[in-house]
Amino acid sequence: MKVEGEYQFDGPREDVWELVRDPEVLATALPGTQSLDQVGDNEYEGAMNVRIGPVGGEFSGKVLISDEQPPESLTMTVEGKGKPGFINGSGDVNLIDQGDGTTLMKYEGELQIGGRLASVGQRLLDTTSKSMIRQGLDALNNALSARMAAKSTGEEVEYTAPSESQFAASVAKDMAGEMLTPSRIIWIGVAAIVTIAILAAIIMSIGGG
Amino acid sequence: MKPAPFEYYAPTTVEEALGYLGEHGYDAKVLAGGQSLIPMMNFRLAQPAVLVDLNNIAELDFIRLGDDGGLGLGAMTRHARVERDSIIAERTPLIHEAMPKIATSQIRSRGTFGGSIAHADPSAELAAVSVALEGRFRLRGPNGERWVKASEFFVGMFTTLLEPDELLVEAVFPPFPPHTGCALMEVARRPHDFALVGVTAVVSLDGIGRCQEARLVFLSVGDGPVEAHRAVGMLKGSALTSETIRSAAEVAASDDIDPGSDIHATAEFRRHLANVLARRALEQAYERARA
Amino acid sequence: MRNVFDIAVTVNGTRYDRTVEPRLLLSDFLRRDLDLTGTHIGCEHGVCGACTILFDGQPARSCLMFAVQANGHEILTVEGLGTIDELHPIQEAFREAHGVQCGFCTPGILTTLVPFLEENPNPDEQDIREAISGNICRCTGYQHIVDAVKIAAEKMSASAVD
Amino acid sequence: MAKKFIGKRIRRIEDPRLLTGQALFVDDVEIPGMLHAAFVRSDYAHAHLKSIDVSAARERPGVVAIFTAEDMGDDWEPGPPLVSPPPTVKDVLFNSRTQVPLVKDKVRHAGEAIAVVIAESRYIAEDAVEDIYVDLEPLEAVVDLKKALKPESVLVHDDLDSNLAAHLVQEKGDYAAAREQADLIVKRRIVIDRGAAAAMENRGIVAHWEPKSQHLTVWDTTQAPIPIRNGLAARLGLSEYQVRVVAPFVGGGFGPKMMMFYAEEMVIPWLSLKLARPIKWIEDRRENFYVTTQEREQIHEAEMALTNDGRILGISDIFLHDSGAYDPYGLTIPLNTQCHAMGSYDVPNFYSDVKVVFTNKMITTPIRGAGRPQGIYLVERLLDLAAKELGINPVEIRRRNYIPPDAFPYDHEIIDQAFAPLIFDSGNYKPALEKAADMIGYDQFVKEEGPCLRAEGRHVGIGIVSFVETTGVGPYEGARVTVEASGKVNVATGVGTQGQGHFTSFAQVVAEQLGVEVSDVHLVTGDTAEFHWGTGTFASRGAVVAGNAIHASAMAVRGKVLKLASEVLEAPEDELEIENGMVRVADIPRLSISLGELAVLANPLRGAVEPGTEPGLEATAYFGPRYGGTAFGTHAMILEVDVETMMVEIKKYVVVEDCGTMLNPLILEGQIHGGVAMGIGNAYYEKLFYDENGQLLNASLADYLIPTATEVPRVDVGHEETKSPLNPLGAKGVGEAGTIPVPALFAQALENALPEYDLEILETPLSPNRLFELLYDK
Repeated sequence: MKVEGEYQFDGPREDVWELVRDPEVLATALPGTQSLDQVGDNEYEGAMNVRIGPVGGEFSGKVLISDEQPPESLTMTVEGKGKPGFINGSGDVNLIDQGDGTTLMKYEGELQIGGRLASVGQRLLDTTSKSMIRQGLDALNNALSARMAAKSTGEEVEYTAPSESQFAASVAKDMAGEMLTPSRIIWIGVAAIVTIAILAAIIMSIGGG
Repeated sequence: MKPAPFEYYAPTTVEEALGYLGEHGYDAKVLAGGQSLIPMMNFRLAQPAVLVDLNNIAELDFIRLGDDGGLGLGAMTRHARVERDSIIAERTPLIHEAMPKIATSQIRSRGTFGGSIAHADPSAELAAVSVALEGRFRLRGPNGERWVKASEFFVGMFTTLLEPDELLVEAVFPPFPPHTGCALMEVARRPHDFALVGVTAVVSLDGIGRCQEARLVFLSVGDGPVEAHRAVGMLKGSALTSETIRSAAEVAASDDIDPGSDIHATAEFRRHLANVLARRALEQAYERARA
Repeated sequence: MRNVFDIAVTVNGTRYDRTVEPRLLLSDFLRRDLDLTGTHIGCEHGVCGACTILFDGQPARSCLMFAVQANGHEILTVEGLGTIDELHPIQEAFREAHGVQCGFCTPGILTTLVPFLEENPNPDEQDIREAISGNICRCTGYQHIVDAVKIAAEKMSASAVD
Repeated sequence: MAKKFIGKRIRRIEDPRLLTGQALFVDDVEIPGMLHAAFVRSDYAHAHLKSIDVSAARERPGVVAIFTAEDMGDDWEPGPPLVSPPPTVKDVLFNSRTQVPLVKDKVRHAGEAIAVVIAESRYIAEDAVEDIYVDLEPLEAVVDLKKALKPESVLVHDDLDSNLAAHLVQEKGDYAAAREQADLIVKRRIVIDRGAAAAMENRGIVAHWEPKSQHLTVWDTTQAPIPIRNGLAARLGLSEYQVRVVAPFVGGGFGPKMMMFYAEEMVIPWLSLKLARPIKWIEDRRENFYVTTQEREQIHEAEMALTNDGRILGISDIFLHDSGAYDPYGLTIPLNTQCHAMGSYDVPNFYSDVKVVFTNKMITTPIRGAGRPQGIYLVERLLDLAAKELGINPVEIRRRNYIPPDAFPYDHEIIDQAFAPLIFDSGNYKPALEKAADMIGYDQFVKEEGPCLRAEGRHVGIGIVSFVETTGVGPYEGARVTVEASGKVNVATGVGTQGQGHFTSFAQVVAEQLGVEVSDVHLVTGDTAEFHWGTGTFASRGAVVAGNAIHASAMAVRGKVLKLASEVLEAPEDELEIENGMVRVADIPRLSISLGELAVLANPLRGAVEPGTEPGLEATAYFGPRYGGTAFGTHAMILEVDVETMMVEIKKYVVVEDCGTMLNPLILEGQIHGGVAMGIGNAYYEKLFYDENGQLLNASLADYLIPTATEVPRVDVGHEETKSPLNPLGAKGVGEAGTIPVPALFAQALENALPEYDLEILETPLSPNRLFELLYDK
């Protein structure tokens, strides 16, 4: 499955890059992350309890960042495995300085999804990954704004762990910046591009109310 | 394809159910009709540790007329009952028309109104219909009740504003204003399949036959019901000529939605269908509003 | 936590008292615990219709219910319709019109049809096709089933007049 | 003499049991102490198996045993090739690679079995499957047929040089020369994709080894119980008499239940011996999509050479056939495709080159049609395109090219799926065409109705195509017919039955000879304890081959009945007649004796049976045709397209079939209806989606779209009867006739409905999405 798109950030490229490459946030930003350990310079291993509505499962996996060209581009490789199946993929993220204080992110990835996820989850896979990436990036953009605002006023933004529905609601409603500290939301930015599609993958196509 | 083990509770009151939900939080899933949840459990894609079965809560099974002439449906009212209810057919014809499009008769005899809404499948007719009819949902939690508009309830794939310790207990719909018409159109591979695209249109006319209010809500083109705000903006205040309708449908398909691709339909085909269906649905709703 | 439940279910007029694990699907309960193997399992995700039974008179997928949920309810399976020596009029009509080939989907179609014909004593072809569209048959192409339903409707309304 | 039973619309004998839930299917078998199996299956299509950790699963309460390939020790061996040796065609290449019971080193398709869990219930077994950790190192998957044959492709079987499973060229005449003389060459690429049989009953097997009696009983959803028994005995080191295989009522076959041996068929009986317990495995629907065989995937580069007046001079077809991960079924499907690529037509020059390709997908074996729909699709499509270019009416171009009725038997000079010469035994194609055209109202539609509806802006189209179906191939079937002391007749035959009405149509054959009521004939099929010679139910051969064996046995018994009655009644045999269970001297009604009394006399308790004679009124006989009879017919349809939504409605459907002697038109029409429904699936609904990694994307009935009652139209069936000279009944098979021509017909009708789009349909199955792309040039 191909994942690609672009997104406009309301901030300079260096700030976006900093946000995208802040590794410590990976473990705590997204509800369900159980552990995340740095196992190499640019390699992380972790476990995540992924849940969308009634559907879910525990995934363990690896994220590898490579071909880093700060503040322009990087490549991510993700391997995830759980009872519902597996997801492997890699993606390129490019940040383009728009020259007007904004940054265009272009992302392009190829996902390989297998097992139960692939065999019964087709109906909603693309839609979900699309909208979750968009939501994630919206959230990231809000975080960026919050961070930039904090920089100028010198005030920290209070963090309260959101519930899943609040999280979904907030990203949907462009409120993420109010609830997540900027640093904690970055996982969404990085992972949204590739890993969040795991979430998408767990959706299935059966039933009717 | 056998489900994984779970703890099972079958409360007989909402209060009791809320107790179990409060106790188990995210580990618990509510079992309403089960016609979406149980297949997921059989595939072992869903493995809830706890099931709280609402099927023995009689107080959630009702259809009632509100003081304002609107309608209230208990969350555990089964589709089969809604389908056959003459008050619904008369007062909210859109809900009546949606019923046969929800899966098959065998599913409808178990599936529930509230279950379908709380499940928040992007292809669910009742989600789109609820938004189109300006429905509101009554949620009950440990701290009492709250009301949420349908248009704000659905926040993502299978995700709503319901907290894990809350229950959807009722859906209410305001009375249908005069000179109002509605339509629900779908394209599905087989009639009972999830629609490739569906749309529901509601049009209200003013005294001189212009469009006073309109709503156009799609299903299967996003991660929940998708309202076509731009298209509706073009309709309001206009005379609904076939040209107006045509261009609104085009805008709806091109600007208001961002559909995904799957094995049955590409995003491009979905946009095409959205355009066709929006046009047809608006035409029919307009026709009915004039009648 | 209790991991087994005592249930009392009336199936085809007979009351059964059994102890079940909550995850036991109603379809497996009927087949395995009650040895009523006429209810067939075709997909276990609610699409094929082979496992359709009547739950308090309404057609339902027995693969999409847990046995524990049947506690205190009435179920009718194909075994409760007619016997080999005395077929139910719908069964008789299926035989007459060759509505059966491999017979695997048949029980679910018969149970679906019982309440349908009660509600629609004179269905037309389109009504019939819609009524059985939640049941997949791979052998017959449905035509002889449709014919059978027409015959059954005639038979049943004739006997109702008598 | 007019037939009393054969050809009559007789209600089925087996129905009451099926209608009341009293018929035994494999999953209904319940044995005390029975254990349940679930398989650990690969999520990857192509991967090295590095390790398996079953320790957690072993700890789970209720788990009895877990086996991997390693645990099978020396008993691990791949399945036998089903059809061997390869055909004796010049320069044929065939690399036999057969499926394995459990993966040992390398996974070759998604869903392949890696380990098996035996537990007290299927629920627990599935819990334990999730406890097992399999370390797989994924490899690039071979999916695309063309890429698979490129030198740089990774290999499905590492010991081969390429992914080429087989290569076979068949020729007739000189196509190259014909091409030179042609006025018109129509050349196209034609793509046919995969579908599933999706019988409503999934596969299943119950194996019960009884150590005390040293006897293995296996209930199996197979279409071929006897070969399964013979194979199991050989694999397990048992005598064939120690193994009984029962195929009870089977919930639809359609081909894939003929595969031998599925991994589970090898593993479950072995485990029953190993554990000395009865074991049940029932495939679930998801497994059915992954590991029950599939069919149809081919890519053709085909061309037809014609004269200006629409006469076919020759056909050339170079094609790839997807074998999937293994090729146990040999060349049956591609041979069938070759044999049907000339359709009903007198094609003097033919060239067909097939390369069979290994891929990382499920094995392909015949599904209802078995390569024939592809061949018919090709020839009918090319003919349609030629007709368009030449301005000839589709009906007329077919008339001009049919093999003429006086040309039968017609030798195609190539070999068929059974490696016998492809000879069409008999045929008379025009009457079927004319009748179909008449029934659908072809001329009227083209002249009046069509233009009228089109003027209203409706997109309606008509189509008409012809087909042939080679049926009833050998080698042989047998049957034993016995008149019992009650006067009732018992028949035992080896073929299994999956809904074809054998209990009734075979009873009709017997009743015809023995003058008993159909309901007095009791048939046993598919139980090796009852009859253990034969092959199976496939290739539309049940009625033809087993039917004729039963006919022969019944004739022999009739001979015995008449001989004995002649002695008892003291009347010459030629003055005797059998009716209503009595043998009578013609014209002297009082002089008669019942079959039951004769049966008692034939099996005396005292006295002696004369030397050289046999006791009882019983006979066993076999029938093996030299080659199969060829059924044929014409289908026609009218459809309407909504060009905005791409929804297609079939408004009218007509079939005129000719399968020789009809045994029971009621049953026959049911076969046709069901076949058409599956064909409609093949045309517009049913496609298995594999992604580029070999992942199956629609392994559920929600996403694999089987037509329901609202998609399948009423099918009007007309009959012609050109008897086959190859067997005494004059019968030909009909099991696949409904399915074969539907995609070709659908394509023609769709093009006809959309003249303004200049549409060319060269693929099947289509879908609304695909039609949208074709119409709007996406």
